[in-house]
Amino acid sequence: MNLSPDEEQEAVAELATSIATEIVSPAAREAEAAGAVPDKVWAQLVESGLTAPIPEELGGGGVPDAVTQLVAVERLAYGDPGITMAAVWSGAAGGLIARHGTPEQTERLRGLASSRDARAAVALFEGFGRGPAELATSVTVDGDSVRVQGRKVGVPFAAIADPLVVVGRDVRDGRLRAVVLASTDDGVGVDEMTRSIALDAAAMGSVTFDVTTTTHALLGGVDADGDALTSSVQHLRLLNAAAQIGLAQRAVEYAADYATTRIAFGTPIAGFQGVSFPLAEALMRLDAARLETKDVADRLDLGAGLGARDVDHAVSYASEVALEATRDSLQTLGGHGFITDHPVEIWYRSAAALAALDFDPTCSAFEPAL
Amino acid sequence: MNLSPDEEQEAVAELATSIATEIVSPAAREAEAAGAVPDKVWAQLVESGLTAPIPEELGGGGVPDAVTQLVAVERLAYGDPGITMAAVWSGAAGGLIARHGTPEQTERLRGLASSRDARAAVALFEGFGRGPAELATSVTVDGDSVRVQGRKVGVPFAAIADPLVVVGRDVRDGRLRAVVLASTDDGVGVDEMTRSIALDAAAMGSVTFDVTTTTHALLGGVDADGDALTSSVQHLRLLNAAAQIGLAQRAVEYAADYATTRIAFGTPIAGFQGVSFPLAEALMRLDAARLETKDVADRLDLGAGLGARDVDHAVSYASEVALEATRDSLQTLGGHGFITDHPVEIWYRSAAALAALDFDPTCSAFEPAL
Amino acid sequence: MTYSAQLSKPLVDYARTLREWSTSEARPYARAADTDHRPPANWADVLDTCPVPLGRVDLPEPQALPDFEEGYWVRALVFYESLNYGDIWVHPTLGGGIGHLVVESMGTPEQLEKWYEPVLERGFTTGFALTEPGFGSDTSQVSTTATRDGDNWVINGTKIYCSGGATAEYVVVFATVDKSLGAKGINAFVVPKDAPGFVVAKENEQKLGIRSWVTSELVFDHCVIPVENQLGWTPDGAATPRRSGQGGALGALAHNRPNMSAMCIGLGQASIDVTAGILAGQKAGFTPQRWQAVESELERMNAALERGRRMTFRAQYLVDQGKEDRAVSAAGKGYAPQTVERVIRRCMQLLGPEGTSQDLLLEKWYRDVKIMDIFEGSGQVQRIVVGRTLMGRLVG
Amino acid sequence: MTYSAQLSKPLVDYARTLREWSTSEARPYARAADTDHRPPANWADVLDTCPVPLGRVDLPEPQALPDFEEGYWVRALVFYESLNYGDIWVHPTLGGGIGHLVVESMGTPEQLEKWYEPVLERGFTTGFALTEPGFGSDTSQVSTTATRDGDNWVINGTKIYCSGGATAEYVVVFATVDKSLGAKGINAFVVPKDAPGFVVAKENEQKLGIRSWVTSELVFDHCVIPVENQLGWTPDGAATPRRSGQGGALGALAHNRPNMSAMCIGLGQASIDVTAGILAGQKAGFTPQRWQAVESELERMNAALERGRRMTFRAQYLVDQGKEDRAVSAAGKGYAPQTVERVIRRCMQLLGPEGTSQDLLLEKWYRDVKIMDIFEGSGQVQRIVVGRTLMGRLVG
Repeated sequence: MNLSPDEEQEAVAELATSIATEIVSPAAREAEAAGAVPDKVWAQLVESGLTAPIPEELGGGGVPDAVTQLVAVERLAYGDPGITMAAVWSGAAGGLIARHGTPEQTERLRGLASSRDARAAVALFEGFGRGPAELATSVTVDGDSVRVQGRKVGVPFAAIADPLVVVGRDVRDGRLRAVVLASTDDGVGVDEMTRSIALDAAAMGSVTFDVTTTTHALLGGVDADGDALTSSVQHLRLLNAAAQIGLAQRAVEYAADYATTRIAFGTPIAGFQGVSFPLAEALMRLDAARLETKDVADRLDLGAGLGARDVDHAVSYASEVALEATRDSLQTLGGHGFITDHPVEIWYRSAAALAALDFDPTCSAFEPAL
Repeated sequence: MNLSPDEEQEAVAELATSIATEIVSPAAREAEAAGAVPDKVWAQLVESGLTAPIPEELGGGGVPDAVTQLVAVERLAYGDPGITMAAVWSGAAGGLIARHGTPEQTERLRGLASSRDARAAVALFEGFGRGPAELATSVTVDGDSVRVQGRKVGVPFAAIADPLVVVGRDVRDGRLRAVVLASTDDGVGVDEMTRSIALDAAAMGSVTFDVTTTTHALLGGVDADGDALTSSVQHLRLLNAAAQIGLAQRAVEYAADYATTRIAFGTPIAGFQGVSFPLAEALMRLDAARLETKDVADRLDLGAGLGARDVDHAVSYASEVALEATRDSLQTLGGHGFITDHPVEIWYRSAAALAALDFDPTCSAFEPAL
Repeated sequence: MTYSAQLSKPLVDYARTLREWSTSEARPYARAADTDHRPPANWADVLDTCPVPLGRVDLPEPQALPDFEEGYWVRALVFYESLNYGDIWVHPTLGGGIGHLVVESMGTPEQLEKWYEPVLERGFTTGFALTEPGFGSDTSQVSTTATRDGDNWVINGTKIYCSGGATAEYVVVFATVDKSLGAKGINAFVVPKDAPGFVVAKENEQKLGIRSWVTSELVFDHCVIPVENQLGWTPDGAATPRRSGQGGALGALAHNRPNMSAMCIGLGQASIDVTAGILAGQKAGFTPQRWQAVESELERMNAALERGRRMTFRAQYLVDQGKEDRAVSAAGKGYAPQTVERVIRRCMQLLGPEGTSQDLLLEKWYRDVKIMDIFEGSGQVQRIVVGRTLMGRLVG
Repeated sequence: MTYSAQLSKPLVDYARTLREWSTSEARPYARAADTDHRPPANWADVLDTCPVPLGRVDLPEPQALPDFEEGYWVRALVFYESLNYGDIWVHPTLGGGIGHLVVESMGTPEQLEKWYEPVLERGFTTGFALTEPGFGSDTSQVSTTATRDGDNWVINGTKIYCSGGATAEYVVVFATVDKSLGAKGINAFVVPKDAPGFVVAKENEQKLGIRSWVTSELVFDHCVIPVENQLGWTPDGAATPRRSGQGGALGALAHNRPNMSAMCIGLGQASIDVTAGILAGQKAGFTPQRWQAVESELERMNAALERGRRMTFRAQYLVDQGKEDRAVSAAGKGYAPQTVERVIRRCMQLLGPEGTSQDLLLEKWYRDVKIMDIFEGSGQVQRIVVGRTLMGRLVG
């Protein structure tokens, strides 16, 4: 048992926090308005090496361990979840290729890792609560030919991603497969893009696939290890949970700060337990969620016989926590939380967007407020 | 729309409250220790006519409307749920017979309605979340012969009930059936009686039936109206909800009273929102639960096309509310709530017993505290 | 008549007609109203298509809402829920505002004649200016000042969340005549839109939701009004005010809490119905386990909404019976908005990322409904009101 | 070594052995312990059957718990969870109590030699008397008095919830020497069981749960003890106390919060496992929909329990690292007991009325666990501790 951060984690946390505070957070409104991360911010994120786990020999910033990646994403999302996840999701495609790709595939990363214009994506989610084991997107390998059929939702940079790594299941043996495509490939149908409640900097959309390609596009080739890929994909899901934790932590701190200065009925409102207790509870729950994601990520990294449901529950809990924490933070500001002079409303919306992206109705339940 | 209590309801509420306060509540500990309602208290409840909806012409106190019955049970349970439900459950058997019985069957009520020794029961619940439509207890009518097979749980006065009205389904047409038996009949197997977490005055137990009798035992005869019986049985379930509301209301009032006098950190603890808000929430939820049970009961009475699920949800919500309200009330007293010097622990236990009696796992969900 | 929570058939029919109209005719403009931060330009034409009276004030003849046996306030709930089931943009186009309700609550007979009755006759929007940047729930902190200068009052200060602030004929402004008096120094003043020093700092504030509802930031910069514009006063001095300053403000809002809950419930029901409709077509995509969970969720959400509806009806039923109970309406307000927030959120989750996209209205309603959890008192305020029925003034 | 929340194999093995033993050997006595309000008479024989050391103090040679690489406090968590998985009755038979921890925290070297070290050597129970009928969490309200009379202190007052009060060799009693000093006037005194005026008013209080744990009501009726029994004092006057009166009490308890959580988690896990076992045999009785709901429930309960376990481990890990963080242990205490309460309740519901009967232990554990939500600070206290990390002393 070692629950202390190691040197790398501390260094990453410090770097990510400073980027989050100084670069990411100030650009949040601009990125949302533009529906894109400002070029300069994107460049700084790419340079930091925090958003794409690509080895140095392929031109990346190195591959930290699973827990360290969570720390980086949490701290960056503390700055702004929209900008952060745009970069993280783009970087995730590179990370998958770096880890599982054939030499030919990883070679392509050299350009990608340092490019400031490239936008990559993993097409993973399908809605319906489907985890990796249940994906309906099919990959049919027949000789040299590969056919990918399915529909993905919440695909970042849906219209422009290249590479676009599509995750599905091999129709013959059920193993998890990833296929390296591009949004502009024949057979990739991108729904008309609309804005969302939040995270517009990632330009997410729904994509329908009916693509025929060759086995060269199979990530890791014909004999790729489906279990290793599953572990990587599960890890990607935990990054969303880390973002929920980061944005919620920020919201709670913001609200707590407000509560210590705002006077009502003769005293700072932090003096009312009706105000302070929900924030304290949010903090307690964030603690629980953070420990859960780290523990599950660590065990994924170890290949420890981990039930897929552990990931489902960790993701679900982080979302539940963030939804309520951002809500209670907004309420702390009362009417002031509802106007865009304060950023709490961004975090409130972002939590909802992330919570709908990866959702399993059996992991949590609707509860009335009372 | 008329949400105001009518004269009868007001009179019943007043009478029930006074009996609850003066007679029922003071006997609570004694009844629990003895595992039986003290004779004198039982006699007073029977005389009040509040616990058995039996017409005056059959020797009862009259049959109030469905909502008024809820009011009576709620107010009595405000005194003590254990004593109240022992009497109500016993009275319910008489009520069913009065409403649905053949002349021959209702004739038997004359003695029952005024007897101070008789203990009757309805064997209804089976666990597994089964509502009336799904009961597995079977009633097979074959010529003059009737066979009842099944297993019932939470049967009041399991070892001594006479009459013991067993509710099941006709194997031929699926209609709801009730059969008038006695605990001592051949083929009625009563599990060894053990105490429970609460409500021991009702001497509940599990009973297995494999009884062969005649059509004379069929409540209302061979041609009894299954839908009318369903409505009555659903109403019985709402009485349990009313008891939850009554006991929880009492607990909240008790805790609120304590909170206004108990000093901590220089002020009555009611001055802390961490104390007052949970009690206020309990009160709000009790309001909601009370309106729900009344509305559903009224619509049952009207035979309004009511979904069975409305009853399931009303019962479930009342239990959820009572469980949390009694818990928060106990917590208000802190360590003092944990010792039997205060009665809150009785209500806390009683809520748990009632909540397990009629439970459907699809109507509510486990939620961690945080 | 025995206990019954059932509405009469005429009211049920009215509700259905209104709901169907708001769904088919008003809802199609909802997205644009949000994006443009205003109702559609052709709003009057849209309203013209409604087959039942909406209580419009923009017509030559003010349009009364039909009467029902349930009474005025219960009817109002049905109206608000059904209207907002389509979308929230219609609401402010029906005019009114709440400034004149304060006049009605606090004014002298002369003031009612001047500022209240014309609203009933002609129908125009009246503004309300209470909240300031420095406070929210604690209205005793009003820092806008009114200083006597001969026959005038001179008002200075900034107000936010002024509903109809930029479009109203007049705004009722709460200001203190003597800060040392605390809440007792607060008075209400009628400030016409053309008063000197009346500045619309922001015509429509940038908000998370209800973007088509105009709420303004107003600045009063040595704004001069006649002394008789102080509600409850005559040129000769104090009349007997019907209610005091803070009380007047809260009194005018008191009956509105359940209305706010009814709007929420309209949005919640719309969200469930839209979601259930889409999901029904997607059943095959779910595993049987998940489909069971989805069905249970929808059922539980409907049951929860119905609970909020009952609480809200009870509150206004009591008002109609002349037995208003603040704790009852507070309970409903404490229950409904936050529950609806969770309902809409859960609906979006059930639908996946497409549920949070602007292709659907759920994300908008989720943003809209948030303010209803704050307006007319947050959950904390409601808990205080309810808690006091048990524990008196200790609860605060 | 990188981040890991995994326990070492030796500790996992120890936990499994202990859990299996407590289930097979201790649990069968649980019902009787509850009914009789005391551990089984043959408790020492039962303890003899345990294949791993329990840290018993009743043996001629005190029995140490094995050491593990995880450290003292993490080991303690594993120990408490595994032991209480069987039932809670074993715990007090292992002796100790907490009075001597206060001595250790506040005593002079002479006092440690007299009252602390013998406990380590011989093992006997020490009592703790802080709570009074008039207060709970607010320990500054101690009204028991200590009045100086020459070389003695004379103690007067009533204490409740004295763990081991009736059986301890001595009880550490908190009393005020000067009510006007508030919390600062409170001191701790070692009162031997044979001191004159030491009255056991109730040997074992009548409680909702933990009935086999002796908690006594003690009355001090002009109870006379030597002046040197005041912790932190010598016959010549004040020594430098290691901690002050209230602080001493709380200090002695501080590390115990996570232990309390671990006990809860043991009971919660036992409840889930018992329930899952019974339900597995009853699957056919459920509709497929309900069975899905049951499975989801069990899964969610396990996930919730695991969350509480992680929080608790983190708190004691930090203690073992010398980086104790009160807020971290408060978070775990705020999460685990109330969650476990809901877990056990839900398990009883899933089982139906047979789940609340005394045929099973769930109803007992439900009663037992309630106190763990109160002991060492209720949820409110934990929220204050955690809230202060964000908002400082404003939170109270």
